Amino acid sequence: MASPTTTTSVQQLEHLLLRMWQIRWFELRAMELFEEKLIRGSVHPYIGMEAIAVGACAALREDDYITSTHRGHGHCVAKGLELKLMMAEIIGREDGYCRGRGGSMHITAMDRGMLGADAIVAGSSAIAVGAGHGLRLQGRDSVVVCFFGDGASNQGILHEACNLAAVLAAPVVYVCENNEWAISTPVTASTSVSNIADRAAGYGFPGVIVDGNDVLAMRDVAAEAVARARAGEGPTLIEAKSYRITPHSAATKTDLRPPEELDAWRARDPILRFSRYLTGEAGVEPARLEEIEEQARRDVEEAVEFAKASPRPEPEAALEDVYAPADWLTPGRLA
Amino acid sequence: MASPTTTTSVQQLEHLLLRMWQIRWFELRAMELFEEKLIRGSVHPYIGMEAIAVGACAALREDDYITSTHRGHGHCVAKGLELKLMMAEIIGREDGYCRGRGGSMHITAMDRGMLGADAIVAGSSAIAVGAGHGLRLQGRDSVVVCFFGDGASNQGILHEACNLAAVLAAPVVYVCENNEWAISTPVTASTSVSNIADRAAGYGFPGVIVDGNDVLAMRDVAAEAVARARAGEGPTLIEAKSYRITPHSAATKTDLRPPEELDAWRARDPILRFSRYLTGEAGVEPARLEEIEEQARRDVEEAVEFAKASPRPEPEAALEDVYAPADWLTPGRLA
Amino acid sequence: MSGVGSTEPHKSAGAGSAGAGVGAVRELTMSEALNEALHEEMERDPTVFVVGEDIAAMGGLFQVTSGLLDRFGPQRVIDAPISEAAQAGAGVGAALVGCRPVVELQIADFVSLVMDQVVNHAGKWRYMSGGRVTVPFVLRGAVSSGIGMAAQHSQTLEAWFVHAPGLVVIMPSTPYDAKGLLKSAIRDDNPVVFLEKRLLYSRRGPVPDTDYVVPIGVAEIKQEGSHVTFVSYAQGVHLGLQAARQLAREGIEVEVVDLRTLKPLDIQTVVASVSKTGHLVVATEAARAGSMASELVARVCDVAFDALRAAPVRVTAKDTPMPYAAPLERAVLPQVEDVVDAVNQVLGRVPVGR
Amino acid sequence: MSGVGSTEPHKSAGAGSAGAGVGAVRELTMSEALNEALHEEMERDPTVFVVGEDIAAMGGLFQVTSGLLDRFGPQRVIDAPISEAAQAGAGVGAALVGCRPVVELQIADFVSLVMDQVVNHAGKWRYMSGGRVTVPFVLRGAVSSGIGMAAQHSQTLEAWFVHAPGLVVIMPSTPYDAKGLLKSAIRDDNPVVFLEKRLLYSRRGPVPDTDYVVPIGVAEIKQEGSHVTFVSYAQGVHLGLQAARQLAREGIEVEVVDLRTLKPLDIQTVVASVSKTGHLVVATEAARAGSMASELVARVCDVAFDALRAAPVRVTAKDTPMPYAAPLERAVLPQVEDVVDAVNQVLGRVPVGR
Ligand SMILES: Cc1ncc(C[n+]2csc(CCOP(=O)(O)OP(=O)(O)O)c2C)c(N)n1
Ligand SMILES: Cc1ncc(C[n+]2csc(CCOP(=O)(O)OP(=O)(O)O)c2C)c(N)n1
Ligand SMILES: [Mg+2]
Ligand SMILES: [Mg+2]
Repeated sequence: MASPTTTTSVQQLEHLLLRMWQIRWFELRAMELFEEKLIRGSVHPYIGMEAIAVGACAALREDDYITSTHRGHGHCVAKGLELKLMMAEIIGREDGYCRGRGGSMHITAMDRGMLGADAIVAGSSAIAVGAGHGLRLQGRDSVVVCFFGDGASNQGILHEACNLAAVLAAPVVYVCENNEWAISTPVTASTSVSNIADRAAGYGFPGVIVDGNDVLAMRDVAAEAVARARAGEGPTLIEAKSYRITPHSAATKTDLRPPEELDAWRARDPILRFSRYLTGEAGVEPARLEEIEEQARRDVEEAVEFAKASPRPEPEAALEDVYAPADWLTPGRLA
Repeated sequence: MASPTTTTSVQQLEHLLLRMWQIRWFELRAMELFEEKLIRGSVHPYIGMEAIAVGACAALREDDYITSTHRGHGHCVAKGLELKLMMAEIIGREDGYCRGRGGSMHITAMDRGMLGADAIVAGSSAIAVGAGHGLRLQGRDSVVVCFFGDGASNQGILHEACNLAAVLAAPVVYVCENNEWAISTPVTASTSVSNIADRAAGYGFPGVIVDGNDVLAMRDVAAEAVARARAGEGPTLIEAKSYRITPHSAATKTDLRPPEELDAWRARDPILRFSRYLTGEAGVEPARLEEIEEQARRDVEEAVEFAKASPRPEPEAALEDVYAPADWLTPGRLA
Repeated sequence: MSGVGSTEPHKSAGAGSAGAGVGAVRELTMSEALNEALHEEMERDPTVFVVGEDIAAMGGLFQVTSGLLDRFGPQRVIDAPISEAAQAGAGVGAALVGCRPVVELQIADFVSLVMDQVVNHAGKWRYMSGGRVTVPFVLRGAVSSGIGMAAQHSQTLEAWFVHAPGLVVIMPSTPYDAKGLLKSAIRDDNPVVFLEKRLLYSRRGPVPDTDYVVPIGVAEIKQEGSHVTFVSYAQGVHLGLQAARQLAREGIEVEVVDLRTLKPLDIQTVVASVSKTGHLVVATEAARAGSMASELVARVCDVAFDALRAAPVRVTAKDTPMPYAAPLERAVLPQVEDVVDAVNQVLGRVPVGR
Repeated sequence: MSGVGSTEPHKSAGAGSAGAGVGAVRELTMSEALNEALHEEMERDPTVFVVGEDIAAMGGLFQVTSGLLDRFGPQRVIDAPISEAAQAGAGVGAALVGCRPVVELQIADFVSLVMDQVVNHAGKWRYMSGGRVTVPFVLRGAVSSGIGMAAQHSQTLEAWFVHAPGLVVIMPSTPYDAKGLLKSAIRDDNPVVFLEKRLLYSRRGPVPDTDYVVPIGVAEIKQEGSHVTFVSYAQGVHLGLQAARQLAREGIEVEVVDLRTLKPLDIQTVVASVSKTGHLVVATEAARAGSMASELVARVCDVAFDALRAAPVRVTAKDTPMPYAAPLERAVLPQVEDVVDAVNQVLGRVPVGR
């Protein structure tokens, strides 16, 4: 466990833990809701990877942005989205962030700097560049963090986006969540290089490897990359080595990963490790940790209650919001 | 000028020169034919880059393959395609390689191992991988060389193709023709790394820089890469540093390149350099060189005559060859 | 003809079988039928190979490639990196040198990533070469609407390929057709886009264990009827058959034409039916504007306008991205009731209050 | 109405101008008109920026972005690396945070590389967010058929976008419309695909120097007529106007409707015309199957089937990739004669021998 390089109050540390627990409980409840058929389609749990999003977002300001993936709940929680509105979204209710239109894979919350989750693998990598450039054009010094997976690293648009971000020196930080697998395909089989971070050299910007199960280490490398981006020095690629402890998705019943591998990573559980650090070096009372976990659990439970009480969308509303308001939408003007 | 590392007969050296002159004259005549409106659309001359294709193809067997680009005539000549059939194609006649259907940007000649020129920048980079893999599946040990430009190096599919080629250890050699410009855009503005060859490290295969105006050096690095590919050791990326002496295309009248830059590269003309080597170190008579140039000129002239005498396609034939023969094409069976 | 979701195998086999007679007929799911087709074709022809995401060890997200890795090894059953364009491009390259690649897109929406390789390359290479090369390439993908996968995993995009010269486009509705058509697609020397409706994967139907093929470009009348011609494909056929059952109770006989192949289009079968019934309803699960439904209306107008006794009616998805929540998704996708309404409308049985 | 290739500016301006009255009217080429639109909009709104290949120093392959770099600098006039998907994606991202990006595709065929970013992202982001975001994004591209650029540089692919929910699709036929529509497109809060026919870039027409806009979703009758309704857009409009002149000599009056916007479709104007003439010819330079021509036939059948006195006729490109040689390309693309034939056919003046 890395020690914080910046002075960090106990309160701040506890907040990181809270976020990690919120993600953990959110995902556990979401998997249950999927089994209960309250969630349709799929749910891709972030369990085991909580330190990446929480660490990275701890390095961000409120007016910074992120883009996210199919496995996006963790990013949302880490960026400070409201659990209630998230939960309502993923069970398809009107009070959800997207009024139930988007579901688990498409949560968007501009007011919290969440540009959107994207179910197209690597699909948001160029969106991040444009957002970064667009913010700068408007005189803002916000930074955009783009999360993507090891599997996504072989997608063409990521290459294009990295190169474009580099030549524009766009304020973007790429965070590759290398959890070793893309559904059933191990990163060693899909990816022609041992460390995805090494590809950064091909774009002329720094590539950094970090223990993705160490929330403080993650926060520190992110902070450096964010500072670089904000200063106009261009992108950084952070490769966070981690693992997903749960299956690819709640809908995917086959899991081909060796049980020993899973066990080994369970032992490196980022929440356990951080908890150990907190009760050890940081001197936090164990009881306090239990309180934090309990609070997270309550927060998630409240979110579930809120979501369940939220109304289902009316079928007629399906035709709304295809287009933004425009002259040519004047009723009666067009068939 | 590199000295040949493999023993090379004078005849072989002279053949390289002949090919280079054939390309040069072919392109000069093509530009004229464009002005005469015998060629439609566009023509992208390979002038100044002759050593790349001729060097690379000198390392190939007849049963090896290449894929090519919008700037493809040089690759075709180097791979041993017939000038007559090429010329007939680019002026749109029935005797052309593609019966006038393809034109300058789409010459294909499977019997000469030319898989096809591609007007989509970087478009053939994955085709090369599949061809290589497909040949191997059929028990053949042929190799596929994929030519592409500096501009193409930022295209997503190239990234995907390089990674796929690497994980399959496909028998592919990537030859990046870095002629410093993509139409009006300098490589320094479009590409986030100084040497495109450096990107090979991101795929775990060798990246080699070579003087693309030195035909023997080009042949040597290609030979090594081809041997590697043939041995099942996977792809290589060769970055050939060169320059195009003529404008982007016969149709592009604007040329924003600094005249001094052009002059400097004219002085490094690959044909002049190789000629100097031949009359110097290799001890070939100057008169012999003139003969070779003259022969190339005659070959091209004959190709022009042949092409002009070839019939124009009949309009009715436009509907042919959309599909390969199939049951369901039986006349009368379908509307 | 047989009922909802099944086709009389011997009839279809008779119409287009390349095999010798009919063997044992089992009830298979569509994914099992497709899997059998792949096993048989890979056995028959060593140049056939499959590439896609999670298709090897896992056997595909929907088990269509199950068992292939063990039988044919990793050179012919390739778990590809997530890079759909390169997979498609590699397919084109392999086809050019004489292989018969089958590329699987996990979800059909990802066609948006391969349009260049499929349309600008696979579909054109032959024509651009003056007929000197062939591109025997198959692209398969699962159309995943109807189960809450939301906007980026629920599109039905066959119309894009129908609009692209040089391609064959197939969308089967039954296990029998799926197997026979996939075998035809693999054997065909042209690039084929083969779209499979995910909700149909688990649907069972009779499939003989013989080496039959279903011919490309031949529609099948899945149910005869004299009052209205209903034309669709894939899931739409089942909507039609269900609607037909409901309407039959009211004495309305719907003829259900299953296109099976969208391009080339078997317009003769469609027109023969319209000439008989004088009324046309076409259906697709795709968004309405620019859909195959529109194309069908235009094609029928071309050759049988005078046979139409009323305006043809299109039953389609709404022109919206696919929403996630169930009531919304249901409202966007065409339902059996919509087909019933359309039939009533075209027959003038209800006010055309649209 | 005025003649071939020109529109009476004050009429259109009157119909949809946001500016104050009509200023001086110059004869500009379409590329000059588009260039003016970009200059004016970038001046008006500092969040507008342009990105594309060779658009800065070179001013674009067809000079549409000429002079912008000098005036607005490299942060707003970006010579992008050759990576169309990233350019489009960057456009979406910039739009999400409040900019109004205009992305130029050098050749419209490269839409095949950006379908995912445009269809799965630009067109859906708003809907997927429950209406909480807007994506004011413009994608421009040059349709390059007719000049021997062959199969990969000659497609007319608007139908793909018409089929994609959430997009606006525009194809202007005159310099006047081009300028006014591009300004509308930039100001609109929705993603717009704006396709420009390359052969029209050099065509001149009157353009006022005022800050006018042409409204999205409003077709224009470019020529009135009572016998046949001809509906098209972009180059097709000029084919129609030329055919109309020929036919006028034989006493046939063709009403030429220029859609200008393909989505949303101004079906009212089309139907009003068809109701008057009873005869419909639709034209597009796109390949026939799944084209906008098919969509138009289906839409008219929906609402005005009974007004049709004969089968509507589609004039389109052939369903082939575009060949290079001149006689072949001419045979594949629709010509004025084809429109004349179609009009004769729909009027029953020649045997329907197709
Ligand atoms: C373009 C695209 N291809 C394929 C998929 C199907 N898919 C969803 S998640 C996934 C694996 C992604 O792996 P990775 O990027 O490592 O992320 P992880 O799931 O491991 O977090 C795949 C193949 C998709 N959604 N988008
Ligand atoms: C996908 C795609 N984008 C853009 C173009 C237009 N275009 C043709 S050649 C060219 C420049 C290519 O540069 P480079 O790869 O360096 O090759 P060079 O022309 O220098 O040989 C461009 C942008 C194209 N044909 N295809
Ligand atoms: Mg992963
Ligand atoms: Mg170049």
